[in-house]
Amino acid sequence: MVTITTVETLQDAAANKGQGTAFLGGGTLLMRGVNYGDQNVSRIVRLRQPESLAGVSSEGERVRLGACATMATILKSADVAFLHAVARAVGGPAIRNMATVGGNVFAPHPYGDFAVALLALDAKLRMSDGSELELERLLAARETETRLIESVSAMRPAGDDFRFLKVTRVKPRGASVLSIAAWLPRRAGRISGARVAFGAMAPTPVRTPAVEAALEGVSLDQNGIDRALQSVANDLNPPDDSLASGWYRKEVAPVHLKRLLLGQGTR
Amino acid sequence: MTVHKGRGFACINYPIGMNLGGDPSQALVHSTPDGKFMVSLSSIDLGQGMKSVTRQIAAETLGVPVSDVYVDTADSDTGPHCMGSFASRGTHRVGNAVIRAATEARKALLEAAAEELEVNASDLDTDGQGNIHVKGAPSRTITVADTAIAAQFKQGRTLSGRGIFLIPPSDVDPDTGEMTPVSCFAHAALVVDLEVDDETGEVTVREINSAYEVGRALNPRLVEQQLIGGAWMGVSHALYETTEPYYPDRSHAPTDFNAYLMPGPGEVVDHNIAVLERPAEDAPFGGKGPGEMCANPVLPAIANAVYNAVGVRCDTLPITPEKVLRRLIANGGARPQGVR
Amino acid sequence: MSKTPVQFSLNGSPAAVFVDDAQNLLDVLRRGVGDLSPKYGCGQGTCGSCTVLIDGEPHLSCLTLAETVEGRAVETTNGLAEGPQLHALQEAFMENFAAQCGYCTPGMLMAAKALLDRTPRPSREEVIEAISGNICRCTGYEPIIDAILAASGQPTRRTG
Amino acid sequence: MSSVEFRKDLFNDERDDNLQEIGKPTRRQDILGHVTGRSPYYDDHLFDGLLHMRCVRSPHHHARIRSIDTGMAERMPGVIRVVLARDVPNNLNTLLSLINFGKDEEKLIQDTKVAYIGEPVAAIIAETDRQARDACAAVKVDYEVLNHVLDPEEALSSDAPVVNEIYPNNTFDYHDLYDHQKLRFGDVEKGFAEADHIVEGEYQMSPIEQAPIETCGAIAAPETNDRYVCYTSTQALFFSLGTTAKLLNMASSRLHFIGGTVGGGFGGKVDSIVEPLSVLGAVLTGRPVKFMWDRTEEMQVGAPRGAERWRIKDGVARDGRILARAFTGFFDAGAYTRLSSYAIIKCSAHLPGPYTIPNVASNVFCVFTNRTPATAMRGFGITGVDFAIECHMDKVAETVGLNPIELRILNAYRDGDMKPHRRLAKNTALIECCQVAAQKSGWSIGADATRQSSLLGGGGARAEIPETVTDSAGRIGERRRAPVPTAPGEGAASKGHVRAGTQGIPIVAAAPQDEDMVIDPARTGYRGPSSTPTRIPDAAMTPDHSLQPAAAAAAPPPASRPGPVAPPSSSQYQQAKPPPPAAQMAPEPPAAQPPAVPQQPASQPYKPEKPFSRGVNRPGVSRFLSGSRRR
Repeated sequence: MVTITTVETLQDAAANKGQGTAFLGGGTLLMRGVNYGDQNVSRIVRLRQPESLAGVSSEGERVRLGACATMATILKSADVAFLHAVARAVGGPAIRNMATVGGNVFAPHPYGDFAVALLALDAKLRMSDGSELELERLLAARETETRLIESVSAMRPAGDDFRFLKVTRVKPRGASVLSIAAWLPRRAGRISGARVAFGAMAPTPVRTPAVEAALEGVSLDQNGIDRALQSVANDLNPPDDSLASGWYRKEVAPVHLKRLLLGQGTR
Repeated sequence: MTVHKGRGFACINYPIGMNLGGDPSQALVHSTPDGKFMVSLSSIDLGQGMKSVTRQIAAETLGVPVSDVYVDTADSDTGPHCMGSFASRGTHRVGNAVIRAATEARKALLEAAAEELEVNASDLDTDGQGNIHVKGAPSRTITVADTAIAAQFKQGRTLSGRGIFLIPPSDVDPDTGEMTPVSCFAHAALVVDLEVDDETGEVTVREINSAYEVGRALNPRLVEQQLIGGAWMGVSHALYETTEPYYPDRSHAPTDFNAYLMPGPGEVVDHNIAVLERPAEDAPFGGKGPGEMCANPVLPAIANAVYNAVGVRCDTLPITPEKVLRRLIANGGARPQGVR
Repeated sequence: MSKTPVQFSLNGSPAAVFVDDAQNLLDVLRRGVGDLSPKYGCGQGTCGSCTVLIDGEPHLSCLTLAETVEGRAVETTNGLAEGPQLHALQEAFMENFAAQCGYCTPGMLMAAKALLDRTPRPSREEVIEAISGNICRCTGYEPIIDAILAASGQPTRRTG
Repeated sequence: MSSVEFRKDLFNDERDDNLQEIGKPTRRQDILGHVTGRSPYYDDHLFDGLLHMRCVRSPHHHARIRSIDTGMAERMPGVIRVVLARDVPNNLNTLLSLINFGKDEEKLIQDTKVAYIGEPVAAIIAETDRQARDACAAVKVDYEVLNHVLDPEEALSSDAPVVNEIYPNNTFDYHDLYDHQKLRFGDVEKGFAEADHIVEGEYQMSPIEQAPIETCGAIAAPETNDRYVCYTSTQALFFSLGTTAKLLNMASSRLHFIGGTVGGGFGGKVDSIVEPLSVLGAVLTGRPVKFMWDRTEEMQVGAPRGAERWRIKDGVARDGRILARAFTGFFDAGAYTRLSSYAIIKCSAHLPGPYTIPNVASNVFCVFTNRTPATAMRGFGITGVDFAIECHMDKVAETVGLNPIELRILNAYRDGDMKPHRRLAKNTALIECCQVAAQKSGWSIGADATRQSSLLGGGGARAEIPETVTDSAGRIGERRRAPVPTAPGEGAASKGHVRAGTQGIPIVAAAPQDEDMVIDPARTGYRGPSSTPTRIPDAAMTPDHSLQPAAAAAAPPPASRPGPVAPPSSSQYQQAKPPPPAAQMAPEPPAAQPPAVPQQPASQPYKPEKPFSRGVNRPGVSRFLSGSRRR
């Protein structure tokens, strides 16, 4: 049996967290579990006014997304146009009206494509206890995280410095075979400080340090990216699932990274 | 990235009706006092259009407009026995039972009209518009409604009919496999055009050109529904679907539609269909059931087209990008087999 | 088990119902209110047959905690027609043979209504995107796409 | 954008196209209900006090049940009743017992041994679905895990674990005699010996889910007249009613089943699991009980289209004629028979596909493995082997260097040809479909292939039943003692012969019981088979590859006995005139000839020695078909 606790603030919600308690974001994952009798959830804590944490705003070179902002919220905000392709890659329209930024960070494999983009954009999380936390650190230990996310701040990339692709079997929308987000700041045509993240290639979205290192100082052409493509396999050890085997994911990851970096698109 | 075009062909036939017979279906038809007809069945409409096609069959047989006929089905207290909706038996078995029931009801209808018009029933015909007239004398006429009223309230007749259709069970010889399976066959042939991405193994079906022989298209739009939707399912079976992606290993079994894959609305394949109609003697108005066979030729045609495109024989379904890619690597790359 | 009162607008009329803990909106609409038009297909948010509009936007009622619709406006297929006057989408689905078993149809209609309410003359791609969360196992989607385009007054294979 | 054209020009002399209602694009009777959301599917019937049923399911492929502890579950909130195997009055069934095919072997609820992941071991009835789920999670089952087998060919090995104790050899028993279904026509070994090429291939289809958007389910409730009503998603109302009556040991007259408006089926709603369980729930609680599969159950517990593995061996002449074809097939039935045994019978009759091949043999096995039982799906028994056959045809075409479409036309069956199950082909149209598909796609075929017709060139020698080599390999249980090859003819201790022309009595439809039910033939729109070939008017043509001699020679050598049907001569086939434009083709008068009915050979009609109903526990008509149970 599941009980519902409705609270006014995120801090109240965090205070209510504990064994068997889950926080209701968009509900797309939690309610599914509830419907199917998930015995790990006996209490749902929800905010009476989740809209209060759904803001999208600019903060200098960064943008701030409320944890309860939905994918649809993102799509309505011109401030974050660079994230529109990412938000549109999540679910169908109904899911996008429900799924939240905060929930996506906790979405299990193979979901969580929005978090892949956030990871590439150097996202920092403001937590319910007021602390700041790098997304990368939370992802590394999200199974045991008890705090809630209040908002996410991510870099606003310049020009076409940000690239995202999601490979699905089903078109136009499906779960990820893999997704790739790349933030490729350039100086005089050379990449400097690239961040490249993959989704559905590990239990959580992950960065690929070897790829990032191999992209340092190169130009975005076939020769320039060659070493990065060869590095993909070193960074990733993807799992098998019903969509694709780890072997396949590993085999095509460089192909899709190449297409992303060279702007060749997906099929 | 190189995208290779491929073209493949396959043709099939499909047996109509439950193999080996022994699968009866019954129908009852009766009129309301105002000359409308109810068809009572226990057959199931699971989307294939059972209610609609039996309605047209009943109207045609009775000689009345389809708008004057309704089909009530699948209440075991009122609908007589039917084996069920499977094995492409619905149109064939149930359709034949409805013809028999409606024929008996028509005979009662014409006899009642004959009494009103003071002629022999054999001299009467229906116009399909709700009227009965003397053959060759269209002015000597009575409406079906007036006939029904007269039958009910003046003559004391029912305008009703019973029908059953059964192919008795056949044996199978254990040593030779001799048997009398089914009664007629539907046919199909099709050409698939597709593209294979030789870096990812992804297959994209671009076009299907097909010929389906369905006996008779009892309702051309229902046939079209089946053929378009069925070919979609064929593409889905060929490239996507399985409950066990690593068969015979049971791991990673999908439990939802995110993991159990089927083509989405963004993958609609242009499908140009020619419908051929070679009526079968024992089928209702010659119509064979098109519902089951329509997916079958798509699977091998896609496999054959993939081979044509990149020289990879994928003899294991579904033809996933992974299987194509593994074989491409084993072959040392794509080996296009030539333009067809 | 406690019961929570929830009031919302259903197809323009006020609805009030007591919901069980953690009951989803689909179950409340069907069993609590008696609006049977949204369908259960998965309870996972992966099929779209339970799609309803909440404040004009498509939502999956099976994944919506019922008490979160307090004070909001819910629309279902049951409210599409105005009296005997069918919605243009309903007419177009009939005309285009866009249903076979009919089970996904209410969800498809609501996804399509959300689109046409915002975008009266959508492109084919926009139609595809709008129904991308709804699964149809019978039709192969093309008749549904055609019907939605037809409902928006645009030519389809048959009309154009 | 798709398109549909109706080729009314083809076979037009066999049809009357001026019917009143048939052939009209009438709207569906159910469409208004569909678009208004008012079509009454089974779950759209509301009941006060509805209870919900859920199952406790095996987490193991194969395990012995040591004990089931339901104590905690029974005390949980909302739980009304725990249902165990002992609550099922007649807890052993096989789906096809309704047509007396196969042995009872599957329990509705298991209590001794589970044989697949998801097999039910208990059911909980509670006030809400969630309460039932919570109680299911609280049932403790002590399992002794057993070795399992998942590959059908491994399951045939002598040391494989026994999946299904009623069939201890892991194979369905065919006719109380063999562990597979045989088909024998001619002598494939002879055909292989005469062939210029041997083409072999192996094909595999994995399990496929029917995936109707409405999951399987039923709601049962007591009626006031001591009966039970059951609203159901079944594809087969009386199948489900009869199965329920049998499992619950209840007169079928006490059951009132209502359905008929179903949210997709595709074969997945025949198995009649939810109906007996929901009715049992209503019997045990006296209240309305719903048992609805969730999507996970639909996908992993609901029976799929089973996996099939096929091996095909063809002997091919260098001109492309297929002289012999042998099949070895394995249907992965999963843990219980459901409909797999029957799919194999249907499939065997379908072989070798729509082609006339003088020597055909097949062995098809219904194998039990520790996976979800398989059942029917759209294309039942045919989809898998058609994939194999048509992939194989392309390999043959490549081997002999023929256009794949021409190869099909060359080998296509035609009116009057004898099929390997020993019945004549009629009303065929494969060739015309090939021609039209080629034409629509712009794939050129030779002039000779364009000239062929399903109406011509069949029969004659092609109507003959050849002398046939048989064997008795693969008797039931043989494989448990020592390995036996699975391919037809291999490993046979002795070969037998069935002489040429041997044929039993074809079964025809039962005559209408009353002449009033016989429709006036003039009103059926059927004009009978034409003697004039239909023509594809403007088929793409390329230089002639000269199929003629090949096709004519494809006929098996004439037997000493004349064929049963007077067919068009083969010279007619070779000398077919160029196609006249269809529009100018004068319609033939309705053919007066009766449909081709094979005459019996002069000798005694052949009766199969071992009838189909052998291997059945209760021979005769099923007691459940009659509507009331006879004791």
